[in-house]
Amino acid sequence: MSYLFNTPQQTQEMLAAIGVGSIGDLLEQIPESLRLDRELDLPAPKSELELEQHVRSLAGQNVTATRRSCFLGGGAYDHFVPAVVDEIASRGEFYTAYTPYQAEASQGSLQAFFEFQTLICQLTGMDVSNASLYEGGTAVSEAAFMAMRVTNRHDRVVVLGSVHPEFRQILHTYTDHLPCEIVEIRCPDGVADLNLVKEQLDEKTSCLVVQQPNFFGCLEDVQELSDLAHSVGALSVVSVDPISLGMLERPGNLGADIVVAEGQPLGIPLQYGGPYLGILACRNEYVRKIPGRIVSLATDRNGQRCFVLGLQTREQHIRREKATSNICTNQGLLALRATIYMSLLGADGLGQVADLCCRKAHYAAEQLTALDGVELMFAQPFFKEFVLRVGNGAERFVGAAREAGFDIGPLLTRFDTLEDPVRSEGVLVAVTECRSRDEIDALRDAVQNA
Amino acid sequence: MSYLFNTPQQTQEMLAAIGVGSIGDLLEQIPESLRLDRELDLPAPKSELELEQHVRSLAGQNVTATRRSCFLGGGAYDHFVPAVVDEIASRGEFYTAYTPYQAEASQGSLQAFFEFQTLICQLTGMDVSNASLYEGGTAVSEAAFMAMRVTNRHDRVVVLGSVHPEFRQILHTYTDHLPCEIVEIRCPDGVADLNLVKEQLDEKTSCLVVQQPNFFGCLEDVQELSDLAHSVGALSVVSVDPISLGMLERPGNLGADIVVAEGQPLGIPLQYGGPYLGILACRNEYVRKIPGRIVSLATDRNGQRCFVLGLQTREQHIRREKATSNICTNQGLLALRATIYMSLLGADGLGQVADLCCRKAHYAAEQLTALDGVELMFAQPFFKEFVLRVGNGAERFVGAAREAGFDIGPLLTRFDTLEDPVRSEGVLVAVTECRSRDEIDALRDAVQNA
Amino acid sequence: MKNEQATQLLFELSVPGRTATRWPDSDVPDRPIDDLIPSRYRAESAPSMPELTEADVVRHFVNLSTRNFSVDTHFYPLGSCTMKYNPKRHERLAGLDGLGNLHPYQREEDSQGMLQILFEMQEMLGEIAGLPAVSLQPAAGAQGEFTSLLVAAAYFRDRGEKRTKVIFPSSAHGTNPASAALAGFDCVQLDPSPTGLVDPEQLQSHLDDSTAVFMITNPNTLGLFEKDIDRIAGMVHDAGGLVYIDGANMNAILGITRPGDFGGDMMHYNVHKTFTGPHGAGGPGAGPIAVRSFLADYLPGPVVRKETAEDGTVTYRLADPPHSIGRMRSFFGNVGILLRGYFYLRTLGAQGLRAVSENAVLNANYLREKLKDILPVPQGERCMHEFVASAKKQKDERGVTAMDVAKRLLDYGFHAPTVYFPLVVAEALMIEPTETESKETLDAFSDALHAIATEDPEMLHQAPYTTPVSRPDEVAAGRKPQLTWTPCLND
Amino acid sequence: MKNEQATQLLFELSVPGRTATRWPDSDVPDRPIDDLIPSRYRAESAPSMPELTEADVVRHFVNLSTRNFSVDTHFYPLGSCTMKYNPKRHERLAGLDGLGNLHPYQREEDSQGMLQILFEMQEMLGEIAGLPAVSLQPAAGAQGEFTSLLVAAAYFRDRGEKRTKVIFPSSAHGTNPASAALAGFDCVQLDPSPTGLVDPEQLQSHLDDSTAVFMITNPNTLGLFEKDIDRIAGMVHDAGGLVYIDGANMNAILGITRPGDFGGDMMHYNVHKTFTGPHGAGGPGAGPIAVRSFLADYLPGPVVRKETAEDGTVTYRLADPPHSIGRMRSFFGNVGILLRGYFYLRTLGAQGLRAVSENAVLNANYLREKLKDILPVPQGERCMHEFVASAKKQKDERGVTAMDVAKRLLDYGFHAPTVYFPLVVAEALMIEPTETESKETLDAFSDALHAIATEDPEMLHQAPYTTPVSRPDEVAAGRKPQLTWTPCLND
Ligand SMILES: Cc1ncc(COP(=O)(O)O)c(C=O)c1O
Ligand SMILES: Cc1ncc(COP(=O)(O)O)c(C=O)c1O
Repeated sequence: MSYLFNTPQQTQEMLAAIGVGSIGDLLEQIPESLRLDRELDLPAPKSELELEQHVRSLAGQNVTATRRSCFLGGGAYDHFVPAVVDEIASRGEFYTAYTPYQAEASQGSLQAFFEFQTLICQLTGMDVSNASLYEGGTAVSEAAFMAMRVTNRHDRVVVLGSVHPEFRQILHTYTDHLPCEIVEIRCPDGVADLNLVKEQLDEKTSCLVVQQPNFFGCLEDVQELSDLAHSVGALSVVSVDPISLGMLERPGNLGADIVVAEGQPLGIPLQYGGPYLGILACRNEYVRKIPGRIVSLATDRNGQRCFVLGLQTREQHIRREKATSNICTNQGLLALRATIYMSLLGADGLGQVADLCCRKAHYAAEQLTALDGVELMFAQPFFKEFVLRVGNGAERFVGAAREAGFDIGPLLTRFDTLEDPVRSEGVLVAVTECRSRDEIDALRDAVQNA
Repeated sequence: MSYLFNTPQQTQEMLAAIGVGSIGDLLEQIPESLRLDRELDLPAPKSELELEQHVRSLAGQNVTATRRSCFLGGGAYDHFVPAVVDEIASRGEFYTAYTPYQAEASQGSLQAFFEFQTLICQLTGMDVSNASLYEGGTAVSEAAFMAMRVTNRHDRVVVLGSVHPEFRQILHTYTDHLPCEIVEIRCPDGVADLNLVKEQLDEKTSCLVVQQPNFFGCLEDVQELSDLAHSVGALSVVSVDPISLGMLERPGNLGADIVVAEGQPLGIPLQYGGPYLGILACRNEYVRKIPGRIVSLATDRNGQRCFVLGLQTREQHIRREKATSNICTNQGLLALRATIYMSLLGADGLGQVADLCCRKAHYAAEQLTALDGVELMFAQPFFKEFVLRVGNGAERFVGAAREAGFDIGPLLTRFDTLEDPVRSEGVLVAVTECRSRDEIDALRDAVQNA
Repeated sequence: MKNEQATQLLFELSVPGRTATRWPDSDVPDRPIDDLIPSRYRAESAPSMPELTEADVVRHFVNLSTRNFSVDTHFYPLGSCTMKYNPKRHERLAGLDGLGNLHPYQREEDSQGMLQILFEMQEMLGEIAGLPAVSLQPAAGAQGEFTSLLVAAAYFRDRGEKRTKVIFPSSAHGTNPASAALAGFDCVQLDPSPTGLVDPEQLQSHLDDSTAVFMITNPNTLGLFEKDIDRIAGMVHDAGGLVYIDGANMNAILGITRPGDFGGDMMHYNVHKTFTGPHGAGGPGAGPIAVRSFLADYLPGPVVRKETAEDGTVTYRLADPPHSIGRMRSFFGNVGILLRGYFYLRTLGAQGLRAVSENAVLNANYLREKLKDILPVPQGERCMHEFVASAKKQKDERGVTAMDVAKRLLDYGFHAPTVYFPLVVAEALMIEPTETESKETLDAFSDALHAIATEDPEMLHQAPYTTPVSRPDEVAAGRKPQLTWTPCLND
Repeated sequence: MKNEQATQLLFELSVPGRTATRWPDSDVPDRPIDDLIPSRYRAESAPSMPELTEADVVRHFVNLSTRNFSVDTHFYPLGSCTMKYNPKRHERLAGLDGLGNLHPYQREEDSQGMLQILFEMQEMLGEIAGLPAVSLQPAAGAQGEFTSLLVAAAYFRDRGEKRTKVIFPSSAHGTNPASAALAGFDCVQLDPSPTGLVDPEQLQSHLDDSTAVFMITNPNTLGLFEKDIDRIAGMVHDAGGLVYIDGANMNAILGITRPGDFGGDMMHYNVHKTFTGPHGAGGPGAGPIAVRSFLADYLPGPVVRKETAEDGTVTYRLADPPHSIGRMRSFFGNVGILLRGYFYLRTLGAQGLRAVSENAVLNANYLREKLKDILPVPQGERCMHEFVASAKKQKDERGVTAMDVAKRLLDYGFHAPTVYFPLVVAEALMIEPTETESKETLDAFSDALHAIATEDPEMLHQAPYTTPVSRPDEVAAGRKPQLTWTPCLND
């Protein structure tokens, strides 16, 4: 069952029309010596019923956010997704369309992406946004490359050690083969030490990469950091949690030149890490240096307002090796989800969600640090996520929680770029609007003696 | 949060336009003495997040066909529903539309219903079908009323005791207040005793109601029964399981005059008994006596083929007390689901499903009756469902199965119109294409010593 | 842009040998089918049904769907139908495995979550009606009417009263007389009154000891509240009859006034209207009824009862009322729709529910006001949740009918109102905006109607122009109805 | 019939004070927000975003969706994009709680079902490629290219070779050179050859010890199989370079021939194309890569490994290859799309998969044949899964361009082919029907193109006529790009 249409009889008719005797004849375009002389070694086909039974049983082996109370964070969060997001994003007209190259055949998606760009600008306080990148981590690297193009400084990128370890790893992978040096600044106190930062910034630095709230959940002084970057002519690249902008100051008001984000919190399911949504927005003057697709307003031959893919000369299909990025397929459907999510919540809803996350996280921190042997790793203001320091070892602590039906983490031991004691004794805890006081209290009781 | 649009300011503008000071002024149309002087006593409102958490916890208390291996039958079955059915039926254009009175605004639904009618006729071998009734039980009563109109005999309906007990109860409720007598014929052998039937049929009889396969899963001799009915000028009304028609002879070829069915097996989820799908099809000559909505082919002013609601003069909104039925809202969305299901499976798919049900049911019967103290209640051919006679009591037997993770039943004790030993010692077992041999073997082992 | 090919009939798309579904091989020992089922029971040939691929089916129905107007896509002010927004969360929640895949014969101890929901639904509907005893069984409003009338009949029978008459106003919905007839009653229809309200005197003249039930829709089909309802109810009660409230228009009075408080003894809800069902292009619905305590024992079974043990543990059980009229349908009811109603009520709460009706009334009156110059409303100063305007002026002055206006509205991207009902209003346009529409939409709708009022009548007689089809010839279709596809159709 | 009001911009639909969502009250002890987060971190004012109701949002986006062509609604023969049917079962299964709500940092012992799926996916992709080592991490084809080139760079680095050059034909997709540049290589583009195939001699002239990788799409962008591929691969290998196969056109050769068997050392898949992703109006995709064993240790981490204990119990673990180039992205990968690919492969099996390609090739050749009189194909006798036709004849004879033809097709209810690429074909129309289209659709498409070939050129220059908009002025839009909505837009 391969979703085929051609019946044996039609196949014959079509072959006759072509003027060959068999499909085999058509395949003679491939030199015989190269043709596979056996069947592929793949599992036997399954009917829909069998497939569903098979997949359900495998899915049942995974412990999800609905099966165990989820305090997991580290860049992906169990935020609530309103049903409208699923209902609309699952419309075939959206998810079975291709990249909107033919404007007349794609006004639906084009307008949605234009709305996405606008909403991202409203949320971040920036001037322009692209129509999405792969995800939050690669967005940081794309921003760094963009900063190099803008500043024409290709030798040095300075990144805070409080930025997500995976984001930093990606930046290394993306640049290892280039002359560019990636300078990481330790953050022993959980946030940037401005003096250390100042020391590292110089006239060769293309940008300073900051995360707000940072990987530890703590809040950085974005304005100060941006000023430092600007003082050496470098750009300020800020990676944000979009939900936090329901409460925190918009990076556009804090000197950021390029804002990137992982858009997963904006109505995108966890689905084991992807597909998520890379967001990139910047100031107007850098628009022609932006990577990725952008939708632009236009006018059609009848003078009607419409939407088209804009500034395509930046892109690989036109500019090829000179393109601002190699990205082609992006994360359109996820941008649509975020657009629906943001238009449902508006500033008011985002504010309420941010407020709930913030209050519940602080309550959780208070309850957990009331236990002996448990304290906050960093004495810094935080938003919805924080790092605990647990004397008797993180593994035991997290294990006890798990036994009792709570997932907390990730365990920081998995990130080898982190330093002790954060890595050995640190436990990351994230609290979203979905967690109740009862759950938090129960978690506290569960880890009391761990 | 009541899905409202009017903001306080707009409300004022609108009130001003109307020329009143407040909404209260508008409500003065209702005499003050009749107005409720307190708030309704209802539970507090819930946000979407709270509602979902609340409903999920309640839903979690129900044991469903995915949580426990389901051998439950008795008119509703755990058949597989292809994903396409859900995906399409959930399109807003279908499920948020009203009855297609405005043909120009409803061609989508009208055509789908026309296709439904045609598919039902192809499946049953009848000439015309309506566009749905409430469900299979009321369909039997509507067919009986229709038979009275056709034969102009209003005094007597003969129904086999092997027809679903609830269908028979409904027939009584629908006719108790009428002169019409409902004659039930005992079926101690699990199928109709033709002599008993002959005795009861007379010139006053409007119709004979037969179910195929019957409530016990057994197969009736529909042709013989139809002939008997016809021999006294009565109509033959046959209630069928649509899935069985993938294998069994079409009632249209066995003398049936009116065919009714519960359409749930055609791609409709169990959802605790409804909404399901009432099907009614008949021979051409009775078309103007049909209850409920029918879609007809038509031509528009440009000569284009289109679809409209047909023969509306039969219906309550035109004919009022003379209507062929009081039905207005029917089961449109379920008719759509059945249409999608049937168009996906075709005759071939229905044949395969019927074959699987039949083979697995017979294997299950064989395995279970191999246990001591367990035998078939009736020595009759059956399709996908059968009644076991269990010496040590049905309750214990079913209980043991449940303990081991199998739902079988319903317990026949719940149907007080059934006679012993069927009622006291009978256990109904249904087997669909979803059950595997492993499940059947495990069920057998579970009830060995029950 | 339209894909005309995909919207041919399934039967025209069929190609021999195509298949959409694949099924598992049998995993039980193979036995000759004749050993299982004698050949005389089996069909010699398979039914001739279309042969399609999965992609055929998807593209066909997805394209078909775009030939519908719907609430999700258009303003749909169909009078008496309450075409309000259907919340998407309802679809997600009703589809949860614990609700969607629950077998109707699952035992009570394994269905407690479902039974709790249904019990709470009974309670809430009783409170909103002001009538404490509820049956969730009826599949739709019409069956709710029929059920209630059977309840009334049983009640009178037990009291040894022979009451044969059901009375209703001429504006009553067709299901009222149809249900009365089905329940074996004689139908008495009141003549229309100029006010559009029931004339108590006229009613009085029909009341006697053969009067079983007076059926009344309140607010009525004109969107007017029957201001004499309590007096009317009193008259009916004095005559020994019962008052039935057709609850199709409950969207106007939720939490503002209650059928039980203005004299009703029995009523039905249309959950698919008032509690945003949705309508599904003709159903499914749910038509639960609420009645006074003295009628409770006659309700159809099963109903859900709540039992609290000494230790406080709560159990929900199914039970049949002692003098139940019996079953009206198989299984419990149209649970899927009742669930949506439950989600709606739990979302809104008392204040939210009242706000629904207040805004439904506000929107209707605002629109009524905006249209009064071109589509005046003969009856009443104000309206409740809907109003019936008349195109008579346009008909007389320029030959433009209500139908012309309705059809032309489709070109403007609005669904048409209900037309030519009730009959008491000439060239009737019955308009119900509902509370889930915006002032901007109402303004645009009004602008469209004003524009139409100035458009060329000749052009209007041919409207609509932008829909897939225009003005089907229903008369011809009725003469020799073609109700199924047959191969010869394509010759 | 179109609802123009609902498709205004969100910002134009906004009305101050409207809200769509409601959130729970805080259930934790209330504390002044200043005690939690100092005011200097907080925004003084909320962002100015649209204020809408839920029904606004639904009606807006549902109507927007109807302004798209899509595979669910239309034939979409976009060359090189493999717009095949996206099975609905994939959406249902990918949405199962156990897959859709699994946190990426859930521990391995609590993710065994997911890890098993991903492991099996690695195995299947390795077998189909004939290249055993697989990384599922790349988010799309372009990232797969970039990843593979970094793998090659690391490999050469370890061998102490300084290879700086990446070579590709002129018909290479834009991502090839862009990825090569990103990976720090110098790009060398071959000149087009009359045959449309890579000219081995020309390639030879560029090969030397600075050659790192030769990137080739096979079948190539013209839909032709590079018949000299093994000789070409041999030449590259002799020069010490590696051969990269761009797998975007794998839909033509599944189970028929394998990149690893015709000389490829590395390749990427476009799961969103070949394994029916879907495309989501621009993504998401998944671009897993498969490489030869000697490159396995360089793959990005994590990959999934299967461990079988003495007692036979199987455990799946995440591991980083020893000399991994590092991470290409956060978390594991675009799992949601990989899952759909997995469902597809488990549904088809080996024979089903081969049938996919056989029918893709059959459909393409059938359509090519039907169009040859009006849209001849300059290169090749036959084609694989797609072909590039030329409208040059029509251009020369009557001034009708490929763009005119493409736009006019929209009026006939067909999406346009890819136009003006590759550049080697004048007035190129790149047509890929895929295997999930019917002969009837191909015939209708051919009929439309024949009809267009006789239509008035003047009329065609203005096409389309039935779409919401027609011929946007992209040049003007490019001059001063308007990339966001601002209030002044509505002044
Ligand atoms: C006033 C009135 N009464 C009764 C009904 C019948 O309800 P239902 O269609 O749910 O059977 C309707 C709706 O059609 C109605 O508008
Ligand atoms: C030949 C070819 N190579 C590479 C790509 C890039 O793949 P993706 O869009 O998944 O990044 C594409 C598709 O756009 C393509 O057609």
